[in-house]
Amino acid sequence: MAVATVTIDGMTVQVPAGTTVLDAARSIGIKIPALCYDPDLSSVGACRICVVEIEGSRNLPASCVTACTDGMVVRTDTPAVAEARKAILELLIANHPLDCMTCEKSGTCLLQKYCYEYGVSSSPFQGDRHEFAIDDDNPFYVRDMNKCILCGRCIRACEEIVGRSVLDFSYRGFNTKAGPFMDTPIRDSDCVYCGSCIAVCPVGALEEKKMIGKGRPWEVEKVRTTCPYCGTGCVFDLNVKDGRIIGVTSTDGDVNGRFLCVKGRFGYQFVQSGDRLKTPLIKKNGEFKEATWAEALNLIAGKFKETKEKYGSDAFGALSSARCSNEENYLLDKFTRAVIGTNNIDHCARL
Amino acid sequence: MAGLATSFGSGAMTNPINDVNDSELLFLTGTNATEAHPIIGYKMRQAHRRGAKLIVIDPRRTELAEEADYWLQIKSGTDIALLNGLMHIIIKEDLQDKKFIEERCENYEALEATVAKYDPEYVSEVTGVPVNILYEVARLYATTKKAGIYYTLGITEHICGVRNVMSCANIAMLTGHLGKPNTGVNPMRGQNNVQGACDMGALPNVFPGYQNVNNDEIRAKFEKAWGVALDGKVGLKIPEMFEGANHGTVKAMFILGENPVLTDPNSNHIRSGLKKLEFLVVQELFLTETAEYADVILPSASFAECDGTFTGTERRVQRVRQAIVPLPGQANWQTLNQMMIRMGCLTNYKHPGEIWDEMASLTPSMAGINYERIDKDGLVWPCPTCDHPGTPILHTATFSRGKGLFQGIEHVPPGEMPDQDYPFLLNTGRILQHYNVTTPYSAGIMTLWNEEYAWVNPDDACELDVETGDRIRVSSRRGECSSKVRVTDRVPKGMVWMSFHYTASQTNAVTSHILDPTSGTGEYKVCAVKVEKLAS
Amino acid sequence: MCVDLIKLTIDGMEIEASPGTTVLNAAEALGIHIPRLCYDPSLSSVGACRICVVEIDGMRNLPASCVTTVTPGMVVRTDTPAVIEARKTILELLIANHPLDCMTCEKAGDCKLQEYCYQYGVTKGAFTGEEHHYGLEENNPFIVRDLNKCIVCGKCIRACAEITGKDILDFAYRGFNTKVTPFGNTSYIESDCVFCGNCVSVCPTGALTEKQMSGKGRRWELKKVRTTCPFCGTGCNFDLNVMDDKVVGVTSTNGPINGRALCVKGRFGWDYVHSPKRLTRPLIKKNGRFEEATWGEAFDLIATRFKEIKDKHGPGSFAALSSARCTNEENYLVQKFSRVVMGTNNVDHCART
Amino acid sequence: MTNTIGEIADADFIFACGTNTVEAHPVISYRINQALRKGAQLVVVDPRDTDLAKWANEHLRLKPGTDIALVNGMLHVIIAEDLYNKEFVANRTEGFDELKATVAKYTPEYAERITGVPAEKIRQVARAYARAPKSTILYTMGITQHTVGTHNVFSMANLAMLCGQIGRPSTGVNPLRGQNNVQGACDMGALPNVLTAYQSVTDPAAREKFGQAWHCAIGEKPGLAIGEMMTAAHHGEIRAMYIMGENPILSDPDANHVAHALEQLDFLVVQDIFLTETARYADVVLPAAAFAEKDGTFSNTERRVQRIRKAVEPPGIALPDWEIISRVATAMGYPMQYASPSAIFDEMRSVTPSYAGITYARLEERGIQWPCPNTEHPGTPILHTEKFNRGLGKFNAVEHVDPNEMPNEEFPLILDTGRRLYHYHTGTMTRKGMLNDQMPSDYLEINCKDAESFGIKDGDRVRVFSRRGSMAIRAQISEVVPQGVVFTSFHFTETPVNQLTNPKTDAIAKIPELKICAVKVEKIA
Repeated sequence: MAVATVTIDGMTVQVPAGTTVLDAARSIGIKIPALCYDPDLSSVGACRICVVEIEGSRNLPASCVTACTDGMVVRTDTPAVAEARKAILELLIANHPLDCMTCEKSGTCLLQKYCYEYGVSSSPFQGDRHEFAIDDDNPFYVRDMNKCILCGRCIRACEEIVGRSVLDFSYRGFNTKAGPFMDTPIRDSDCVYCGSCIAVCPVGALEEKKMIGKGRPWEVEKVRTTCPYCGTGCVFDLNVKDGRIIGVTSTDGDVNGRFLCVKGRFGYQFVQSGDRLKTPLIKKNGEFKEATWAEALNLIAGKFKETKEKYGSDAFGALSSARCSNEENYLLDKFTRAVIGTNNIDHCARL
Repeated sequence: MAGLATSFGSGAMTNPINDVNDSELLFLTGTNATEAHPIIGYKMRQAHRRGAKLIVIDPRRTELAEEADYWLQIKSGTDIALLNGLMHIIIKEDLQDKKFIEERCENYEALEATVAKYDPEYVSEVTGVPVNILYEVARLYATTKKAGIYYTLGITEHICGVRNVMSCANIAMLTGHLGKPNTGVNPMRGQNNVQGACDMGALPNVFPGYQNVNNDEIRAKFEKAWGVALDGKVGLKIPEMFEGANHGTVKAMFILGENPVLTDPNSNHIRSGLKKLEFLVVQELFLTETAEYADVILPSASFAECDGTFTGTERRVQRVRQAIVPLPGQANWQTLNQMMIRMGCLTNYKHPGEIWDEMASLTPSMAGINYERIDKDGLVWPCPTCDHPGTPILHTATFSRGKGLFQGIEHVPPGEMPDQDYPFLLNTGRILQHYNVTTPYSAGIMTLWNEEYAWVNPDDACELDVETGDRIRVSSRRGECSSKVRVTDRVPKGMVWMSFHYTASQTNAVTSHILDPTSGTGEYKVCAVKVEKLAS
Repeated sequence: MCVDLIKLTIDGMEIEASPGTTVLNAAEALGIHIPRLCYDPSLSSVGACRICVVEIDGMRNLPASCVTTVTPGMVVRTDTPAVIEARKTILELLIANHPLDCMTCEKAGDCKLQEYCYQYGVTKGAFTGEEHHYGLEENNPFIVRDLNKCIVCGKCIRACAEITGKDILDFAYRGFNTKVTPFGNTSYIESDCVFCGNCVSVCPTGALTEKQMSGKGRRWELKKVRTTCPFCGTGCNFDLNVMDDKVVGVTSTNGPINGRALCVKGRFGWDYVHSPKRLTRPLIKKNGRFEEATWGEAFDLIATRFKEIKDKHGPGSFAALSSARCTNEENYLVQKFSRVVMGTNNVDHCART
Repeated sequence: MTNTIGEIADADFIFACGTNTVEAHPVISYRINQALRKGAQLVVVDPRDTDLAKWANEHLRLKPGTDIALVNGMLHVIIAEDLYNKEFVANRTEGFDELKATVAKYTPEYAERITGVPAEKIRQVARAYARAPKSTILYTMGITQHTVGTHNVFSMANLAMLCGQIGRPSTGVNPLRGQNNVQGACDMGALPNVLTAYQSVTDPAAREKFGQAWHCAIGEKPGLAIGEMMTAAHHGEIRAMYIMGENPILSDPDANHVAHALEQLDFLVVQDIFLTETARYADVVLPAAAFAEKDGTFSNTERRVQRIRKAVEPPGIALPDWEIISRVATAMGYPMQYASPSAIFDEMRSVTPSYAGITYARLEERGIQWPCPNTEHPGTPILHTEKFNRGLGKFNAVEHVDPNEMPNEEFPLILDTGRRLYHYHTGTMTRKGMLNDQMPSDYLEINCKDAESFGIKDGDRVRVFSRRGSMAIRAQISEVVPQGVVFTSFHFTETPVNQLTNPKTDAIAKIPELKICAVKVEKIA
């Protein structure tokens, strides 16, 4: 493979030809801000906050779409670069609601992060402000296009990851808007609510509806776990606050990366359903009565022993569960074979 | 430490720090708590504001002295006379706790006989404290129920340091102010883990938990655990080590995280000793004055880079946690472990918790402490078993040695007093913003406090023709140093006061060579110096 | 001692509390969290901010729960529409004259005003009026003071008086111009301030922040590692704040000895850890000059020389100085090394200084 | 799965049979999308015009139950046109000659007559599959839930081996498992014939090893599979059952039969997170912790073992399943005292060679794919790279057989069943919140021509009858299903489609033919 040797901030690195300057810089630990860039999506060079200085180049090129060439000399931290980034941020927040105090994204917002890093707290630019209505007429999403910075990541995720192409830009200039075809609300589109657009949105424009008002990102404990639905094995973070699950957010799963389907991302509510079984139940005269563990276990042990003594071990059958953990399946396997003494164990592997 | 150990059988603070909060009387001697132990100082100040009486004994007008109900500005080095005088009054007025003395103590007669000589008039003359004040303070201390004594190095860094401590113990036993909440005799240790270093047996005479090296049974226990024969002879204390180094009997040294060139008295003697060593290894955070003498320097990890424990002055063992990767690439316990392995001692600790557990298994007073139990709030030893809650207050039922031992203690004048050639008395100590070594490497702190200011009384300043900011040379029979001057009436006439935090002003080149004969502590608080103005 | 407990009802739950308990503390015992800005459990209560108001049967107004003590049979509600409306109004008034720069404010993530505005859904705009334009005070190495963000809760004043006992701070001027400042309206550096930072640790907003931490990372990005102070022997606990494997500051935790109080060394003296003068590699002296070496080289030399000296001059020719600044485990190893490997009790440390 | 999910994105040719990946495995469909965007060809084999079929370059809309004929037709073309991988066939396989003989008669034209797929299309697809550098086969229940399910799977394997499209990245034969831990439940030996990791109960050495580890004697006779258990219960041979986290009343075919079997039991214990339809038949119901309330591991469809972690407390006095089983066993005089799930895992891996190298510590950051024989082993993303588990790969020549129950005059339609995007399994987890708001009820997909002939309009309530039962449901006129086929899911207790389905199973795998049974549809007045 062809290799390019480039010097970035005085450090020399060899990368395969075609590697972008941004990836090369990140590979040696140099942080370059990026808003429209996403490692899982195609690069479009739209936001230009990733600009760098390259010797012999007249402008400040966007590092996410500039390929390394042999002998290239790059500087990522010159005054000109910092000035350009500040100017971009100032332009972005000129038309951005400064409501971090209550914004759900506060804490995980890239716009906020870069404004902090570059010390941009207000904008010298004043002009028109959007006053788009908020789209929340569906169970899953809230879209606040006043916060959208038009990076287009949601559009690319919907197309390049999910393959749905529900979203695109509509209108032109100041009126440009990212959204479903014909600028309809989400609920009237072909959206399947996988939330991949939310996972990639760098600002507070797309939010999980049920998580609103439930807690700030920094107060939330993230518990990495594996999805309880189909056998794909997607990994995500359960967001827990005060002992309750308030939502699911993306982490970096082996199988799924940051992407999930509607069930994985929004199907956690059963855990906290009021219908959950909370105590053992024993049927007496055809009706279930709440019981203690001791009562239930004594009854079970007695009846199972009785069955085994009276009819033999093979009069017992156990159904294990494809939804329980490995450890639990192993134990029921051991229970059936070692405690009862039969191989009558199965589960719905065939469904 | 040795003093309290003799009197009570244990040398640590008898009561917890938070006992300060609801004390009725705080008896502070030789401690500048708001600067040296700020958090304890805050608590003392708040207790005073809530109505506790505050008695401060100090030649200097410290912050707490300023607020105190009684500030006894004694002449340096006259603590024993003062305490004997107070006890004289207490006995004379029959205010002693007879029941406590009877049931809990022994050798009372010796005390009675000794203090009989210290009548208030004599004591007033020796100490400079007015007679009526002596009476008021003696009565107040004896009759207040929740009265605790607090002291620091102002008591111990004297030729009679151990005897000073025993005197404090005497007066507490005399009045029964021991073994109960908000009472006791409470030495506040100057360094974060000086308590722990002692507890761990980094002392020449004891194994961890103050188990004597010359006790055959104890030695046998450690020999079995460590798998080697151990020396039953008590080792050398620091001054003796440097004595040995100077005389060529000590040839090699290992120094972990100490800077005796700056901190130990009479440092020219230390320097010459270090120079004479055949081989010196220093493990340190920085290239200190002491490290300069090393043949090998091992880099040390800071507290933010190590897991382990510190034991605070109230005997509380608390966790230290690794926050960042060690800058030298490994934690100190790993370095020490590797050094041991190289020398043939095949230890293999995987975590400091294992080191602690080994130590605890050999040390009855710590046997009940483990990392899991101290995860949140720490535990106060003695803690003999895993279900023992720890012991915030010592000597509640009996003293560690059984009965409390009264001792007749006579006043001893300091080893060196001002004379014609060296007319000033030099006193030394700490300032709020600095600590033994690390703070001079703190950029923030050095922005505001980056040089020594010797405190000089306005009258003396007038005679010396110096103003605040002028430079002076302070010299003694042993050495000299220079410093800027701060003119302040916080020090009495005839006294110069300096800290020891700055390389540029090496106060300890000047301090006394005289040691307490029992503990080996240097007499940092008193020596004779002369002061000369330097051209600016 | 037998004290008659007082029975009362809060949000439909019954509780018994000892006389003198405030409604706020009684509610807390039931697990009901009432918002508070000027209240602090380690300071006296003044009832200044009034965000802790509740409804109590038979009382005409909404009393501040932090200064209202329980009475027998009291019926308290902490979540009625009137209470919520009152709290919202207080927040709206507060933020009417508060810079909305959470995007860059150092306190974001640890700010009570932000927390309650989020909780009660309060955004700017209900009230508009004059805004303060105080200059930023940052002429000392430790504390940044931005009085534009001060909500005049007075906690810093009380911390300085009631914890540290220095009484540096007080209110000055009146009405809209009220400000918290050292005597004579000077800056911290010109006052008698000892920079313990206890005012910073109680400040509910971004008015007082740690200068060392500014620009070093958002509060929510910092890893907090609870540890014990490496300075004097008091044994204060605090949290080291770590970002990208660098200590960036110290914040208060609830230590068994010190609570949240610290002194200037504990709170601001940690930065020696990252001093460029730190030793990071072993050094071996060759011809009077130190040269960098590997651990292996250093250990080999040490082992050889110590053995040589021990063999030639006996164990008594070795001595070790351990350290009162190192951990217990390290001290244990040093004395074990001296006794086991070198065979001598010549081990000591400066316990006496 | 022989290969990993991530590899799908790099395939050149994807042959997707009987899988509605976009709805049933949405995240895997993202990988297919990525492959398509890189230029891969997708061929979908499905009677229904699913969302995945809409993405396909070719949609082979075969008649239900004719997969073997289709694949045999492809094999015929590949052999006839000399497109097969001769080196692979010679070195890595056996039984080629039998295969060749069997498929000889399956000319594309012959296959067209059975499947309804044009002969020319069969030729094109066969060529493309064989010629592509990296071809992968994906399938789901559309292949397995047939009386010829095992033979269907053999056909997939035959195709892959013939073309050497296995043992390399982005190739292979990849069944997408339907439930989160169905792989793990099998791996753990929750099957009547095998112990953990498929160690057979008929193998004396395995029985000996487990007997020692568990202090018991392991029976050498394989036990009963679910369907057989239900029949045995029906006949009074099985008297007591212990059901953990399954809801056979809704998920198993011929639900009335299952219900009757459960009623016959002397004693039934059901352990679940909700009072399911099955739990209602229990004598004792035990409340279990949900996945968010316990620690443990799941093994996904690509054999990757991953951690689940406790995030919140279980409600009431509910307990994790592992703790309940331990208590039941202990109450029965067999002490099970595990400090944590990791202790169970450690015991399990000590008797399970393919899991031996996996530990909780290693799983902390990333999952590991078994086989993983020791703690230094990185896990095995691709199976059969050097040789097959059995040594040489065996061609199993199979013939087309009609489904067990074909439509006739009385029951003129084929009922096909499957899953919906917004729901999962019997709905115990998905019918409790937002997902149910999104799709609160199911409908019967019916082709417009059939609707017309039965006088049904879109949205009409209809009753569907089979020989075993009936149910009422709303009809939706849909181009998704071809003429002669109706479709619905088994997620909804209100429309319990398994009361209609055929319990007849595949002789080897014991999988019921859930994809095909004969029904009639009547409009409800």
